[in-house]
Amino acid sequence: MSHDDQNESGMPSALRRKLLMGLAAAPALAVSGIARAQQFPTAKVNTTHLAVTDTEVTVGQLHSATGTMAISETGSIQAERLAIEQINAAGGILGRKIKVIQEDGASDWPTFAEKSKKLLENDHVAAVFGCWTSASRKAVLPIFERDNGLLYYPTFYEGLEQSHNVFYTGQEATQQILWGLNWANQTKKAKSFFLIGSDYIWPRTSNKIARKHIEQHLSGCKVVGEEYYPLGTTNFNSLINKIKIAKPDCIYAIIVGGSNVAFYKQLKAAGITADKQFLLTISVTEDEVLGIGGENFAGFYSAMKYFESLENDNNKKFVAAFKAKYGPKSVIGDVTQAAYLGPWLWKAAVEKAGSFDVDKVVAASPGIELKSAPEGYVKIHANHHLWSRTRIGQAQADGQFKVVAESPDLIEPNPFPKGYQ
Amino acid sequence: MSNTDFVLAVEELSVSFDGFKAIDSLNLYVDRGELRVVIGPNGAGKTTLLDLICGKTRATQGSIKFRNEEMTQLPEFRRVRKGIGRKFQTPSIYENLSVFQNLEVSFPRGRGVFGALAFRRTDDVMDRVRSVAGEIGLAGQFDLEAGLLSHGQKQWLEIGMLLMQEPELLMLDEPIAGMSVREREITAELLKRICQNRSMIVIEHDMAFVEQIAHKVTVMHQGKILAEGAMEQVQNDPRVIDVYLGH
Amino acid sequence: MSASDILNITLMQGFAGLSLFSVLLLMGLGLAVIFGQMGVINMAHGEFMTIGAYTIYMFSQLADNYWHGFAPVYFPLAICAAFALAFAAGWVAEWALIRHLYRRPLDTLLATWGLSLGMQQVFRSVFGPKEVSPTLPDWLMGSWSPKPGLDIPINGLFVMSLAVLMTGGVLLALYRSRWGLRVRATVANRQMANAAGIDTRKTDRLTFAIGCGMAGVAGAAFTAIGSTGPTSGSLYIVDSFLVVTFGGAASLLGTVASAFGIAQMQSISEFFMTGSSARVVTLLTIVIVLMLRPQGLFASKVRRA
Amino acid sequence: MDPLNPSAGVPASPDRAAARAGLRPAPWRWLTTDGYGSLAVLAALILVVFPLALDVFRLNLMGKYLTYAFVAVGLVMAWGYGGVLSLGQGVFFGLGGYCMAMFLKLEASDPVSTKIQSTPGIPDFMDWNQLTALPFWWKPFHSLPFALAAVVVVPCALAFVVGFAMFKRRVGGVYFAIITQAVALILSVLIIGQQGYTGGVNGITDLRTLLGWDIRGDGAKLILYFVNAVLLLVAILCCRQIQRSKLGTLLLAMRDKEDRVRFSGYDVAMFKVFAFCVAAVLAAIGGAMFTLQVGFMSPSFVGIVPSIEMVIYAAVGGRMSLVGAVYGAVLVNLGKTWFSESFPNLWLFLMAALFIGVVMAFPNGLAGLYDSHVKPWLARRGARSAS
Repeated sequence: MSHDDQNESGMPSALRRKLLMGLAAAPALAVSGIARAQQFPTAKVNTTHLAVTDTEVTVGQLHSATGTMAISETGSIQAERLAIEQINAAGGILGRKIKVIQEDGASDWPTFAEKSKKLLENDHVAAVFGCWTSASRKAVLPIFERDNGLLYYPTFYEGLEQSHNVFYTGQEATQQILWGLNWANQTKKAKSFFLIGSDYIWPRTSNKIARKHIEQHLSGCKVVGEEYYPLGTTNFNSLINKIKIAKPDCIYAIIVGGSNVAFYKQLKAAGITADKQFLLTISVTEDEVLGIGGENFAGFYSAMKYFESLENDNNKKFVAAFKAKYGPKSVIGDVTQAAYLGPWLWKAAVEKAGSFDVDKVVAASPGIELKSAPEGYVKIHANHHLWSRTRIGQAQADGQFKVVAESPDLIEPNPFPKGYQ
Repeated sequence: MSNTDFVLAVEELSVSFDGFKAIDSLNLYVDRGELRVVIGPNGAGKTTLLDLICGKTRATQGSIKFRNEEMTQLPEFRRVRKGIGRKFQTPSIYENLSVFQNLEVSFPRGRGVFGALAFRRTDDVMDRVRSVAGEIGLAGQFDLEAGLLSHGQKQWLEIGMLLMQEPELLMLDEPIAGMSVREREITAELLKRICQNRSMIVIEHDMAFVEQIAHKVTVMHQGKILAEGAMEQVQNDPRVIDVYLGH
Repeated sequence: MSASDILNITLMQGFAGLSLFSVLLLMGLGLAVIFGQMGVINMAHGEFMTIGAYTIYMFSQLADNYWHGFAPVYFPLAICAAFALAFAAGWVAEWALIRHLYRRPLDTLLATWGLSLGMQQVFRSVFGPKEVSPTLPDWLMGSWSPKPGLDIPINGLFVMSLAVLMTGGVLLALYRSRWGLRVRATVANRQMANAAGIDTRKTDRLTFAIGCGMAGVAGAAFTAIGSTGPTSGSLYIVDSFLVVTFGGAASLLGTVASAFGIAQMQSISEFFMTGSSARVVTLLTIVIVLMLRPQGLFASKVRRA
Repeated sequence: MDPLNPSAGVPASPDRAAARAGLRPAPWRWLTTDGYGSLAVLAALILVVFPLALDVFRLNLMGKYLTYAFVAVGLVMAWGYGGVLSLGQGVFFGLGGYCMAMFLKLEASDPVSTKIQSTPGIPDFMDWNQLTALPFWWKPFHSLPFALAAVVVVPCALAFVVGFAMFKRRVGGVYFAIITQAVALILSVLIIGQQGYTGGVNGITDLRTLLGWDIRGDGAKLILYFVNAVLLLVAILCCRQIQRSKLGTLLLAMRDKEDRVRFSGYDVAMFKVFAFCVAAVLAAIGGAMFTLQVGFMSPSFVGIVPSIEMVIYAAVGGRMSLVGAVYGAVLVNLGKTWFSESFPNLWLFLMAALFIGVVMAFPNGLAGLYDSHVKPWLARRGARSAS
């Protein structure tokens, strides 16, 4: 392993210094790596013509580096890079270094489809870490299923999906929504809810689930409004007035992209601030706050499984490494962390399966635990989603979240929630 | 409205642009086979009159009867199909097409979209193109790109394009502007020949030329008709003299 | 719901309409000058707005990091800077690109579209792909509440007054200044203007640059109500064009009127149906009107030469 | 204007080439940008060379590019010849694609394979949006003939309505461009908003079979590629016939002296409408072929951005050259793919440079370069061999 690799690698600085001082450590690692490689001959670990050599395994990374979605997907790109470098620094997988082919989906679903084809049929990558929007995932899904590829998808999403070829490292809707609503109802005594969202599948499906839950499972609660605005809308004054009429206990917001910023700025300007109004969202992470501006979002609540401010050792290491690599100003949102899990979950599964073959990896995955996850502890469910906790964070003026509540135990993923469809 | 046997009967015609009356309740009658010349100082409304007749401009009020048929509501291309041809002041031909194509395109068949698709270069087309080309003295230059013709030839070509359509009424706006003396004579001859079996309205300033060709002269001034009649009679009309010399 | 509530809502909804009106007007003005007066389609209009937005960001960074007393007052300064920067960029663009393409409007359209792509990538390389948020002075982000239940957004008021100022400015400039005279002369008849000793090339460049500068101001103002990112400009471009064409490219008053019309249509329909359907209704109305009155609401009727 | 140097207007030289060609075939005629020779070269390229040179993946990619070529060819007719620039071709591409996709989706969502849904037998996205029955206007799309007819008729009808309303009122150029843009915007907002009926942002995905024939297999891809290629060549031939006809000459004439044409008794508006409709239909066919080869359709084609990108294909190829348009579409997309693979952060600059460069330096695109450089050389060769 070369010198720069170590500098590149986002290992906690203490550990890195140690390695830098005694380069002896590096060869040692490498040697053990080769040893393991011989222990797992390529012929055995790769029976399906994947891009696996005695020293290397190639994976793909497919996100939007350009276009409107780059705003959101950059964090995921960085986190996956970090994870892969750390894995390599620790000797790789089955003694093989991970080589990454990065493709740009350019915020354009057809391009995502094209690039995923390229990664699977041309480069024969062993796994792909990528996609962010549901639309891009829907576009690549048939390709992954046909070519029997392996996709690790980081974003919290609407659910209603479960594929042999995809692992969902973010939360599906019910995990993110239900517990949060219960909390709003019990702790915040919210009885009337106003649901708003950008006009596409994730917000609509999520609000559908929320509405069902509010009306059927929360006694005496009702939905006093449900509104959708086209993606990219920059004027919300009318909506805000509707909210003022409805006077809900809780605004439940699922707005994304540039609209997000406009909405919260105008909300504040209209006098709807955290001290007067309780607002719970599932679409604002530390990344979005960058754009909205901490002072404009302070006091509102976000329901996520991860916040940068989480107090645990895994997270401290992770945050330190991330900032060491991407600068002290960089922030880490829920999806970024979920993206970071991808490579590690894959590593664990491959090593359990003792093979890179997709079917074996998939078969080995259910039940795999990740005790080192920044968000704490996660476990892969048979339905390819993760058991995870849900937290409520209250936004601070500095753009960070203060965790005010946390689900007592892991929430089971339930992508096809009965009674919610 | 009077029922007339005139080819063209313009009655009480007016048009105003943002209040300014370019043509003011004007009456004009043109006989079959007549070659009428319209003269008058600049801004008298001569060109506007032609614009109104061919439909380039819409009349504010009044009627334009062509062969006893009201034209004011018809779009340009319909009026053309009825038999009104109009030549513009500056030679308006298809610079990028060959002389032949310029004439062929003007042949009055296949004028609808699908007609144009189905149009074939049949003998009658060729004959017509040849005869017209001969008429305007461009028989030798079929393949020449029209843009390369001399100014005079361009004028003739445009006249030729109109002849292809065999219009009942042919309107020419200053056909000899910028022509050499020789070219003017040829043009005069040409006009005399082609007005045999059709009526014509010609706008012209060059009095010598007007004298050569005009059957009847109409003098316009400030959107109205000032005088009308034979050349010498008009020339001696004090009001006309006043208009031309007075200022 | 009490009568006073209804009154408040009506007032605030009316205000919503007005503030959308001023937003659209700010978007449209710069374009109205460029497109309306010069007939040039500037597809990069949105990106010139983004220049303004990032200018605000840079100033706010200065304020945050170096000079804290600066924070409350930097905004007006930054807006002037935004105008200056966008103006400069516009000047360069005209010199490098536009001037070669007069008489070829459709090609200008393509070229400026290319320009906008390039500018987006520049923003991305300089400021990073993520959105940024300038820390705005507190006096701008609050709301003015004359009586309980009635909150008037101050940033709305700000945008509104800015819109009024700029419209007034443009009208004055066009109809009272040498530049305006030159512009109108050039629009009316280029050759004549040349003959009359007007340097039309310089006039064009100035006009284009001024239009871009105004876009910059608009973009700067929108940091108070919208997002700032490499692709923020694309959120505005279409609306800007609709405003200008709907109003009738030739007349500034048309732009004002159409901005008002569209804004009211939008905000009223938004109030009575969901946002998406409101959007569609508005757009459809615009297109249908444009089909019936292709030259826009305020087309000046002249003899077709 | 100096008669020796007619109209410095952009596409002059190809016009003249075409015009002269109409009468006197030059010795090198067979290889002009619109001669049969160049068409033969193109045919050889896409029917023989590509299939032999490219693996199935790349070939399928090429097939996708060739679907864009339909749009580009259409734009040559509407923009190059008709003189009307539409910034809404994505609308027609999308409509064509959606008509095809609706049929395929219905076939893909038979009750068996959708049994996990709360309402089996309807497309999955409808189920997610609590639709419990197929909307009436989806029902006819159970029939392939209807779907195919719709692919052509729906876009053509829309183009006719828009075109007729505009051109009859003498709206052209910029205004037309902007209005077509607005139409594109409306349609994409509609599609995204009405996701219960359209699939929303995701579009209509996961299309599998055409009358039971799996369109995802390599064999199918190969066949579809050839179908697409042949259709494209046929389309080009048809357009060439239109250009050669009197209508083509008239379109050229209109771009030069519209009034003259009008006062020769032609209804100019209808000719423009026709050109626009042709462009629309071609775009729609491209869209349908796209759906078949890529396996899904999404609103991201309908919007403004893709529509403008489609214009650049024609511009690069040469707005007057049908064959050139194909090369334009293919090259731009190749460049896009290659650049975004090699330098993800540079390809926007490339696109920018392409737009600006083509407009400023090569207004007639590749075809223009060919006409101004290669052809004269061929001419000299031809002349020498003749003597």
